[in-house]
Amino acid sequence: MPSQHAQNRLAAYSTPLILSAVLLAFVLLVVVLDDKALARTAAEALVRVTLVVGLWIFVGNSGVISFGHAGYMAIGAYCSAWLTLKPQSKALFLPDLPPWLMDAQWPVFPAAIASGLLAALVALLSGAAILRLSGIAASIATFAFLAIVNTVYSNWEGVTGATSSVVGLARYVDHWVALAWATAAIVAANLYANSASGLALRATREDEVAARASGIDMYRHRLWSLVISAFFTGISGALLGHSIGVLNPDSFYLGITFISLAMLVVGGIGSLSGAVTGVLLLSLLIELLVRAERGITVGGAEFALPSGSQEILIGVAMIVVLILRPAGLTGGREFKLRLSVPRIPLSQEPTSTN
Amino acid sequence: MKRLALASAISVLAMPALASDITVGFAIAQSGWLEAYDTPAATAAKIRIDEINANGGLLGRQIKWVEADTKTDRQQSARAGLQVIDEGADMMVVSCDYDFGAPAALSAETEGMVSFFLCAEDVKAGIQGVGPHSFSGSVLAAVQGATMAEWSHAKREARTGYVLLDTTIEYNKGICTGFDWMFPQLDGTEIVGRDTFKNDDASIASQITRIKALPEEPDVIMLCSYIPGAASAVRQIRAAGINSLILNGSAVDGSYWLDATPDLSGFVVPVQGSIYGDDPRPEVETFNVAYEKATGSRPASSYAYPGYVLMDLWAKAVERAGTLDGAAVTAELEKMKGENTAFGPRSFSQELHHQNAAEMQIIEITDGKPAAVDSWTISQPVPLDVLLN
Amino acid sequence: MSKLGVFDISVRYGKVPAITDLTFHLEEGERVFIAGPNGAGKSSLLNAICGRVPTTHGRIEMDGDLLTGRAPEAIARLGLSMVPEGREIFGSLTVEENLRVGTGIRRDAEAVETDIEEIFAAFPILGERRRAAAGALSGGQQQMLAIGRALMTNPKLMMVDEPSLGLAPKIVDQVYDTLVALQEERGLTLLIVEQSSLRAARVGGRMVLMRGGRIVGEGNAADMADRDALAQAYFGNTQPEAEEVA
Amino acid sequence: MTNLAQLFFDAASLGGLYAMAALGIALIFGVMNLVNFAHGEYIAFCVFALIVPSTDAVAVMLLGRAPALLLVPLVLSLGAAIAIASEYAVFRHLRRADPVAMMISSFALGFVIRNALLAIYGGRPKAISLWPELNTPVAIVGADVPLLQLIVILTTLLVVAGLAGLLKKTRLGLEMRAAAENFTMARLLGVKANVVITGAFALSGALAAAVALIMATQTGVADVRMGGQIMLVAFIATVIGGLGSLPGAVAAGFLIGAASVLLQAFLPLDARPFRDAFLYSLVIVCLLVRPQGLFVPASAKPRV
Repeated sequence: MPSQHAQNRLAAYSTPLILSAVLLAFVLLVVVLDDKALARTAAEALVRVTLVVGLWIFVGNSGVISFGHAGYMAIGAYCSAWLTLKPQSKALFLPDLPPWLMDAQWPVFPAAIASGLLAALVALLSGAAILRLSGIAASIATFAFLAIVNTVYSNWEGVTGATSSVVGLARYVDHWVALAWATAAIVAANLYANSASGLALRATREDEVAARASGIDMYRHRLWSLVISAFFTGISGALLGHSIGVLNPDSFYLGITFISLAMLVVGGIGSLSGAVTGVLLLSLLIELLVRAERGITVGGAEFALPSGSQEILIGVAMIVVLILRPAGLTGGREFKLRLSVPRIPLSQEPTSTN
Repeated sequence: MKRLALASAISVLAMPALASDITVGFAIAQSGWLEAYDTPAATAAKIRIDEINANGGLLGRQIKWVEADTKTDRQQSARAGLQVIDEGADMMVVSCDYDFGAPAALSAETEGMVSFFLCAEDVKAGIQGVGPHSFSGSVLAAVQGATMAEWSHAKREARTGYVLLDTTIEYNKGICTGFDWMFPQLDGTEIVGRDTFKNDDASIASQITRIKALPEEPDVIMLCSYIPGAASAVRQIRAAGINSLILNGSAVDGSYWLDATPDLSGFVVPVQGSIYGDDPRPEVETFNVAYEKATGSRPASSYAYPGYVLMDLWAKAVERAGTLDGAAVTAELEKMKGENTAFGPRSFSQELHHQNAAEMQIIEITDGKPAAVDSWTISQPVPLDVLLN
Repeated sequence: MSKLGVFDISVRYGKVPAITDLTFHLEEGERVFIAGPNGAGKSSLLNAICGRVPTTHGRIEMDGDLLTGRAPEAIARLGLSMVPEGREIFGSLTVEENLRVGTGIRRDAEAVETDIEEIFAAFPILGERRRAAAGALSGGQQQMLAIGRALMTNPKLMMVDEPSLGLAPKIVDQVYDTLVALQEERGLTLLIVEQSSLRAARVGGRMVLMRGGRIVGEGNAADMADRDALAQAYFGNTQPEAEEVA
Repeated sequence: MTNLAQLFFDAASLGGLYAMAALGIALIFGVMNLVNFAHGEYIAFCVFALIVPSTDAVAVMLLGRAPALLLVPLVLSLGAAIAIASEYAVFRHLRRADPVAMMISSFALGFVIRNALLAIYGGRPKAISLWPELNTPVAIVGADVPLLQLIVILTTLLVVAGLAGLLKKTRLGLEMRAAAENFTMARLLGVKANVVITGAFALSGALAAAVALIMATQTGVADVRMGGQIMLVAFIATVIGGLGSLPGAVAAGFLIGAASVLLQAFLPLDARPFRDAFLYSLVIVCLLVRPQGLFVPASAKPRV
């Protein structure tokens, strides 16, 4: 007989199902419309879902704001480039790569996995130091990490090509590939959030002192969540690289840091559903505004927003959302199926999900 | 205002497109910081289109254009590329900067379509960074640096040089690469020191202190940077009382920033043509006047010119190939050796879709007044392995 | 009309109720102790009165002015002053600066100067260290400073939250002596949270006993202290029913 | 090797600039726990206010033409005005929101200001001829210092001293310091939240304007991105200095400026492009050694 406890668990696991279904519906819609630019928009939005969900695994569960995730993206993106580029072009543009890396020409899928793993490894090392801090000091340290990664990748001539872009990446990331990774990230995020470590970590988010008092090893759980988070962030970096086709350290700096955090916060930092909602709604709004700049016909009258107004309006929209809903659009709640099993009476005493 | 003026000046194009029209797709920045570079060059390209149409068109057909905004964003660039392809582009013009133009150019490459960077000066903006159908309308950054080295050695007895590199973008490194290749080859020269900075450094005081610590002020300082960082560096160099001749790349062309260092002297810029009305070639001034007619003001820098050049070259290649087919047009472009344009001869080859040598006008600023003082073509083209180092 | 009227108020922290439907009054010039176990809602009551935490229900009045819904600074300007639990002095400010923070609401500039000197006279140690950083004071000295600071706003009603917390008994005696003396001198109305009903009984005044966010008894401090002792004997050391939020 | 006096002047002028920006960030953080990422855009806004709004390449001076005696107070009040306006339009409605939501809104606000500037002035950096007569070198204690640099240092000292005086000697200053340490307690003592917050924003905006004037004089250019880098350094300085500590922010600002100049001066050429990587590694080390900040006030407790 399923207890309420089990039902709650089931309901919790329904979240990724709903989110993936929404994403799938989104992709199917794009496929039906058959518009190249739109399909690309969808692929980019889904890569961003992977990124923001990856970011959420750490930020959402630990409550520590990270400015450093664009660094993990850069690490993943360049790793995938090292592994998949043709040896000739590496010899030309990245002459200082070690021979085994120079000769490597991996298929894209294992390269993506390796990118995630490298980012996770760096997260383990950097996190081991940074996560001894908490609160805003930790956030600043993550920013310093990002600045270090950016400076190194912008100047390490023979290995990253420095400011000279790395070129020739296979542009294999279409909406289906991006959908697959986004779904994987969502499922992993949900599994982690409902694991013992995830639950413990969220307890520390609510009340650090009490959680410490009850013997939760916050440091270990934070580190663990950062490693998983960096894995998916690294993969999203690789995907971004293989979607643009050209890599430059500049792509993985402040711009993407802030836009991904903004999407997370606008959607609702407290829940996985919030992370996905934020990306989808803001991406949709950006696309609508871009199209409005290009000119749209409303009731026979052609009208277009002036160039550059999209950026201004999206900023205004973010501010308005945060003023009206400081906890984000979802307010930290998850989308769940209400599983009612009428034949079996619900147990009377209220139980919590932990 | 400017856009309105342009639209009316080229009103032919406002006519509804015929089915047999040729379509040029502009996937360029219409907003964001790159817009300042893309718009003038794109305007120049449209002026050339207008001229071609007025002369009976290309292959007997009129040329029209479609545009998509990259918003100075890499991902938006890829989308803009796809969009102009969807709208029927037969060739694609992409942003001035390699990084922001490449995602769109790659989409063109996938279709086997010819693409031109408006004014990218990195060797990657072409075969090496996009593919066999990609070209740039401009002159390689390394050529500019090499021109500065050879010219200053020949005409200003430059023997000691100091290299100040802004590591922020690849263009700057290209300039310094050219200088570093050419200068040491010349008689009696020595590079007495080098240093780096970043474009957004609030102050370069310690870099200047290092120059001042030299036993003797260098004859020339090769400043590889762009505006705003370059203007700021020049102001600080002069404020520190350093009077060496300052050499630059084309990126600092234009008198618009000169207020940053009033009464500046001893400052030299290599350009493809002079915007100041004193270019020895009358075609350049004719263009300047046409540009003013179209936009209401003269070009703010020489970066408008490559747009005109690329459209000119592409149209010639299409005319010779007799088709719009990417491969055929590319083959015709690659046959061009010293092809005449209003801004000097241009060449392409199967290895390089870029100018590795070019006639540059030397603009010198004296007492805050820029003037074309000379014209220089480097004695040997910059070799490919130097470009790709 | 009573000095302070609390009518049927409730306070919640999230879903946790801290005070439920509480009503009580304070007369002009009175000294009232609020006693009760941890988590009884004593501090929450003070915080609700001074506008630090919002009430979910009910209203609070002082001299006929409605306090509920007003900002803390507006309430302070009506003549209510607070010595909070843990003292909350401004550690990086000097002793004298601490005293001056609350004088912005006063119009009598000269009186401010004499008041400061009076406080230094009452607490000589503060006068000696008037230019020292307040953070360097001992706990007892900080308590004196917090009281002095509250007085500097020239209040009609002063609330003191757990003045004896963390202080040696001898110091506590001193603190209460000062409070009583000040009250007599200035005609203050005093509302004091004091966990020890014995202490309250010794100082004297009315006493309100709280438990679980409600008032469970009220009367002369001396009588109440006996009852409280009795109650504790019956119920043991009761568990906190709500988190007390400072 | 490099002259020590020269090095000192280099470090002091850059550090001074960082210190002023850090002070601007710390003031607002102190009173409302807001990390104001729009601060860099306040700086850019003030620089652009010097020139006539236009997308033309050649900039025409607007405010910049006014004599210094008029120009300086005008720009300072303009900085104060945009800061107060942003508080009124955005942050006032977010007082109850958590710091993360506030931080992201400040970023969104900065984004709006930056793109509005881009739309109005175009993407091309503009030249500004502000006080060109300062471009003369003077000799001081064996160092050949540009007059400009001296003025930067002097201005910084003046601004910091002026602000210290304001904070130390005025009623508003006292209330702001009290509020920075314990906002609620200050309110319980009758300190008006709106006055203090508005005051903090005004001062912060004026500091941004001061930084803007110095940068405009030093670099001679206006560019929308010019406040960004300095804002980030300032943000780091406020944390290293100890959140809520104004003297700490100033000290840390000078420290970062000095570290940056020393690294630039003494790193070998090949390592010099990596300067910022060294700098930020030092930042992490600082944080690990003193998570509460290098210059924390005696009574400080964790605030976030």
